[in-house]
Amino acid sequence: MIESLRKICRDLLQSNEVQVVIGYGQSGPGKPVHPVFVRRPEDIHQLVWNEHCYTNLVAYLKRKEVQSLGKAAIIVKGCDERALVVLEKESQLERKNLHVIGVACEGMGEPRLRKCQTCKVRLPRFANEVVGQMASAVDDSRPRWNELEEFLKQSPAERMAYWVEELGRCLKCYACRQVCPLCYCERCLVDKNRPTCINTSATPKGNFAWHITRAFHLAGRCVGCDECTRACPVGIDLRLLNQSLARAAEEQFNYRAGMDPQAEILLGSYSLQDKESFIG
Amino acid sequence: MSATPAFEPKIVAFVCNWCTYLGADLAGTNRLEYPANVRIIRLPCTGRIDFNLLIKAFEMKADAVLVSGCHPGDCHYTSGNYHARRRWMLFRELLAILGVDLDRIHFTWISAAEGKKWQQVITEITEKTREMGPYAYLSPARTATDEQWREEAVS
Amino acid sequence: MSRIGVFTCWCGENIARTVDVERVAEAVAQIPGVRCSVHNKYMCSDPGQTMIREKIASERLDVLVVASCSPHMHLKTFRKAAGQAGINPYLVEMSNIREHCSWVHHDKEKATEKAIQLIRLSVEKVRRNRALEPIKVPVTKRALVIGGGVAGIQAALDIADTGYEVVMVEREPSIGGKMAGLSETFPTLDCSQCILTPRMVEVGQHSRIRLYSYSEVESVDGYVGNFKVTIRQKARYVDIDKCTGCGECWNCCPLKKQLSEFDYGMGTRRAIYVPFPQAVPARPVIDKNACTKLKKGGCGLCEKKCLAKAINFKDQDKLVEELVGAIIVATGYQLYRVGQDQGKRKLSGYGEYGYGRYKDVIDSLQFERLVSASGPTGGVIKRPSDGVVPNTVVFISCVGSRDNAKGLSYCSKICCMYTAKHTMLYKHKVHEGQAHVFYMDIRAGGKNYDEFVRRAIEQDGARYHRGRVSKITEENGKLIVRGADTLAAVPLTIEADMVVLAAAMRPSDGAEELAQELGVGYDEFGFFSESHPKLRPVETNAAGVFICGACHAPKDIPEAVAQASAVAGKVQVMFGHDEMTREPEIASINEQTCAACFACVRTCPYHAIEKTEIRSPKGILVKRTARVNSGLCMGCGTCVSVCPSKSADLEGFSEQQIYSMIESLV
Amino acid sequence: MSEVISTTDLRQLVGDWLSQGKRVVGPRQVKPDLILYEPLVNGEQLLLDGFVRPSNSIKEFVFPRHESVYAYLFQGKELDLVDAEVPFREQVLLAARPCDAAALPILDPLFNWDYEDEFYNTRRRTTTVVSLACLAHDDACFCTSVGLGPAETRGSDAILLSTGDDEFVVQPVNEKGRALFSGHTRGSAAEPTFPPGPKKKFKPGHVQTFLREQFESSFWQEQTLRCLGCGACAYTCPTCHCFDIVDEGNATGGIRAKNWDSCQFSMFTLHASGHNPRNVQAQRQRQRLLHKFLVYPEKFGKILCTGCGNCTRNCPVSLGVLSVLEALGTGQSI
Repeated sequence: MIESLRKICRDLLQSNEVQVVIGYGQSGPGKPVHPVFVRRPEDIHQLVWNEHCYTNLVAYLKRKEVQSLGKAAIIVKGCDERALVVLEKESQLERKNLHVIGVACEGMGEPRLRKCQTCKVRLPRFANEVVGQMASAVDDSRPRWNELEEFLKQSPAERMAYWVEELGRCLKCYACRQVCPLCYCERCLVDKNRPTCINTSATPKGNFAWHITRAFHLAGRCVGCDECTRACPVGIDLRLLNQSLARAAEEQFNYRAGMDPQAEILLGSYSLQDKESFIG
Repeated sequence: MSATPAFEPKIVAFVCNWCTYLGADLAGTNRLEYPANVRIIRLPCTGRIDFNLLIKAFEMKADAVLVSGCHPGDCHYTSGNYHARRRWMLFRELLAILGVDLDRIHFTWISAAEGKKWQQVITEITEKTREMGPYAYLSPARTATDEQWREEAVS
Repeated sequence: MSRIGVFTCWCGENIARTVDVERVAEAVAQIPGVRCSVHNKYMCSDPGQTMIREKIASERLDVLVVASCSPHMHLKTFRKAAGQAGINPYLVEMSNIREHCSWVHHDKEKATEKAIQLIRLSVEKVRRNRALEPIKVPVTKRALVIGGGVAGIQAALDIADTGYEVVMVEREPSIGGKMAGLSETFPTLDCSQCILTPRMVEVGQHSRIRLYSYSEVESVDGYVGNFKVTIRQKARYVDIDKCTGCGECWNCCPLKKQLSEFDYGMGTRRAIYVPFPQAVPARPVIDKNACTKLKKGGCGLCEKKCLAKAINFKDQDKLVEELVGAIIVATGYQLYRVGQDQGKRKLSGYGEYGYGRYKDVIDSLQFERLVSASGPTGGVIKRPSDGVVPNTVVFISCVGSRDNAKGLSYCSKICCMYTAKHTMLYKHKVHEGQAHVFYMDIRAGGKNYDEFVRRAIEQDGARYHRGRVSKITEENGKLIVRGADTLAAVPLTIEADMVVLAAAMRPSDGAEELAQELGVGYDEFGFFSESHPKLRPVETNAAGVFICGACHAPKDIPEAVAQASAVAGKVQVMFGHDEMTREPEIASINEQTCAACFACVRTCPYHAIEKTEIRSPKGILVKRTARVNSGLCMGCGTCVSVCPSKSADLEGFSEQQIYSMIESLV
Repeated sequence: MSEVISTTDLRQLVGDWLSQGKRVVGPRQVKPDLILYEPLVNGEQLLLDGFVRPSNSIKEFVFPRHESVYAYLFQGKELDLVDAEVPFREQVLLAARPCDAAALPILDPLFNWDYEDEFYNTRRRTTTVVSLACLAHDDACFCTSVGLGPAETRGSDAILLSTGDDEFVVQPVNEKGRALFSGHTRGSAAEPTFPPGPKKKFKPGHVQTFLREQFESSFWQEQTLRCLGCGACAYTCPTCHCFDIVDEGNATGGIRAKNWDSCQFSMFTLHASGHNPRNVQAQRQRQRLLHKFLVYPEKFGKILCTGCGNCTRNCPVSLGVLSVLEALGTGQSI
């Protein structure tokens, strides 16, 4: 499989169809897998594919350093690809200027990551080509909201206590923002003063305001790649916040971000039938 | 200051200029009495009421927050309230998982003709909040690393 | 740091009764930046305003807060007063300590405390107000009317008679619309053409109306006061300037059997034709799908006969541009095509009525032509299949209307009335005939409307059956109409000679595309949306675009005409000024930080935000950004909420102002 | 002959310190897969083995991520400035890794060269650092390359060395350390296990030469392309110390606070004019190494890096100081 992936990428570089391949590399067996940018056909051996290819490489498309390299081919998993769908809807990329190589994915990590256990998009759907095949059928039946439902069994006060503890650790390093393929603002709201909407201090106020904002700015957009959670150096389970909004989007509006390229963006459209039982 | 006064809740109301603000005006014109705890922040439309404003209100020690605008179909700008409605629906989900007390954040539609409703809503919210007591947003405060959390010297 | 003046009003006893105004003024004087805090019995009175002017001068104030009544009451007053004293009007804010305080609280202590806090909010806000200048938009004093039916004609004539130029675009070869094809009109039974044709002629001859018939709006650019409209003049193959309308051409055309659109297929015309004798312009058009010359290159008889040399077989579509300041949409309606596909909308209900299958099942507009003295039968009611005068006619109302399952949920409003009219017209022409009407409800609200329906029933003997028709079949030259009379609770079968279906009114084909081009909202059926159902019934969300007639909703002639005149009034107000002044409290985008996600573009109710590109002097794309068109923005601020980076902001309710207010709530 | 303390006694001692009102900070299993230096509530929380090092560093206990330096209060039209209270609570940083402890003397001159930072100095004075010699290291560790090692005592007041037998040899480094354990140890013949450190991975001298000579090299762009510009490396680094000054408050007053900042953020060098002298990530990465290995040593005589490897472990894309420096040494791609 890796050979066919490399061949496709080599051909793309050789034909100058693309100037850079954004993929995964590894400095040796057992070493961490990390993003690589292959620009010469002879360097194509740097590409690897295994169950440690965690990074959602779509995050690089927003970086001007990467944009300046020329037209890119990007290797995506099914989950990563959903971010491409959202970005295209939000005018952040033109599909014709990007070559998408999908890779069939059996899941990442040993044991599998949480998102992989309930994944329904193991085969990329809109890629220019898809490498590999699924060894096992997609199991559609697994419930996706178990953790969330379990968490919501706690009382509001217990939940608040949990988050005060969790978000209390936040260092404001913004790794969650930087790795997110959909956080592409040129100037993040947290970096805006006059007025200061979000306190920059790593205090409870500042941290709550930041994480509420981060999560809510992804409402109806987050594709559940969980990169924010993976990147957090102090182990904050941001996945829970993202999931609560994703579930609401799905249950209230029958909307899943990045699944249907035709669907109208959730926030920014409305329906006269939207529920309002909470409004007095 | 003399003896500790009884708890008076601080209620912040974000209202649209064309329906609820005028509804509150009408309550005044009709001399409909209600508790003096509410502070109105007038915005053109519910569409302008961003969730960050609500967070800031809680940070500024609001005990309850009210968001109110035109009924569906009545928006002065035709669709601001529809956008807002969808936003709030999702925002409440996020607040719920964070354990923010949803009894502290209220959403209503109050038209320019509903001075009576304004009176009722404010009275109810004030009474309810008074019963619940002061809102300690983001509490219990973390104690383990107390020193990191030396909060604002001002209270 | 601003020099803030705070002026607290007693409003006689209205405020002072429950708010200790003097204490308020003292407390407010302590707020940083407040240079002057005074009070007056009546701030809005002459002495009050004089006090404001004097203090502005003596204390060198640069921003003001007036604490008195609702800003809806007096903000304009105080802004004007400040303006006269040399302060930008937008540097004035109000604190509502009357409606929101003194009038609704009785506890003087609490009311006074609250008043102080309310003023503090305004002080914090006004500190961050910015001087604004009203936005001036130049106005092109020409109006475009799209659609030449009765509504468009009325609007065009009203505007043109005021002295402004009008451009009218009509899709068909002649103006006149649906009304031109009607026989008589309810509730007076006066002749439709007698009313309308003189108005059509007026349009055709008006020095200030430029008529583009057989033309369509191709595209619209610009914004209120400054639209650039591209009009497609469809190839007519007749030069209407040379043509004298003598009729030689259509009299000589050998292709006689073309179905007439104007008669809804009930009559015929030639391949070169005027749709009806009173057409405006009274100039023919060649049907390129029928004409032998255009199809195969033969014939050409009309060209030879034309002494004016007006026939031009090489004619092509032409695009012309017109600059206008206002656009009036009067594109009208069409009937629900019973049992057939409705174009984009997948509705094909009522196939069981056999419309299109049985020649004698016709719709109401076809019936109008059958009754019309100028119609294909010369006003004699002859059924289409064999030309026999029908003795029994069944009229079915609500065909497609008020039916969620097969048709459209709304009421088409006029069918009850015209069905009653049809029964009367029929009875007046076929004295022995019997009209039956199947109906759901009779809706006859309107001046003399109910009386009219009663007349149909009582004087002209129409039999009304409350119930639906389930099926129509044809047996031995009769139409067997099976239905029910739900009042009598019996099934009902009528052997009819002809059936007339009161099909629902739908927006004209292409209405949605036009709405999108204009940036106007439309409902799920394709009817154009008004800006406000009560207060702005003929305006739309796109500033400078107005609507009248049945493109907005089903309506009858008087209503359409009234609306058209209302539109004309709105346009006259707009054209009464050389420039339009718009409130400057509108949105703006920080183009440096805009990430071009265009959430604002998607949510703006007024389509006032556009996508733009910033390019270097050499033309290299620097970045893409959203940009507010100040001619269109109404200042709702929805864009600010949806902008994740808050690159959008709203003057008058800016992020800085609002946050300062919240932060002063402690 | 050495002085030893058993694990049990050490945990007991933690309890004693806590009951004396001291704050005790040590490695703690915060949640599965997450070990941090955190204030301990009891001695049992102290995590002593089975891991390489916590994900954060001890710097935040002498240089917190957020610290108010003074408050301002509006009193009518007047403005009152209120000095922030200088923290004086005694604390013990227990079982700190030598690479964490060694960062403190590196930071001391920074907080004292032109202005004596009272907050930092007071915390330093009231803090006793007890380090624990490393028994394990991983691919990210490189203390030996910057002149340190697994049993380094620089910055420690005392060091604990495992005997592999549930007890630790206590080696005081100074009087403060000796006082802390006085009376709590017993004599023993047990010999501490001296673990081997990681093998040397680069030579600081080579790095400095490269930094001097290759400022404009395409190397930076090549090697740091994958950096996404977060602050995970800087915020978990024992030596990174940049901070920002912000005002936070409301209409009645507020505080002026010191908050951590990172040179990896694009906002870090953004001018008010809109110009950004470090406009691309490669320049920011270069800056980070330049500061750590050239500028800081030139100014204060010490490399601003203790080889802890946190930057590599915490980087979402596995790009740390080490990977860049290794590439610099070998000329190979990373």
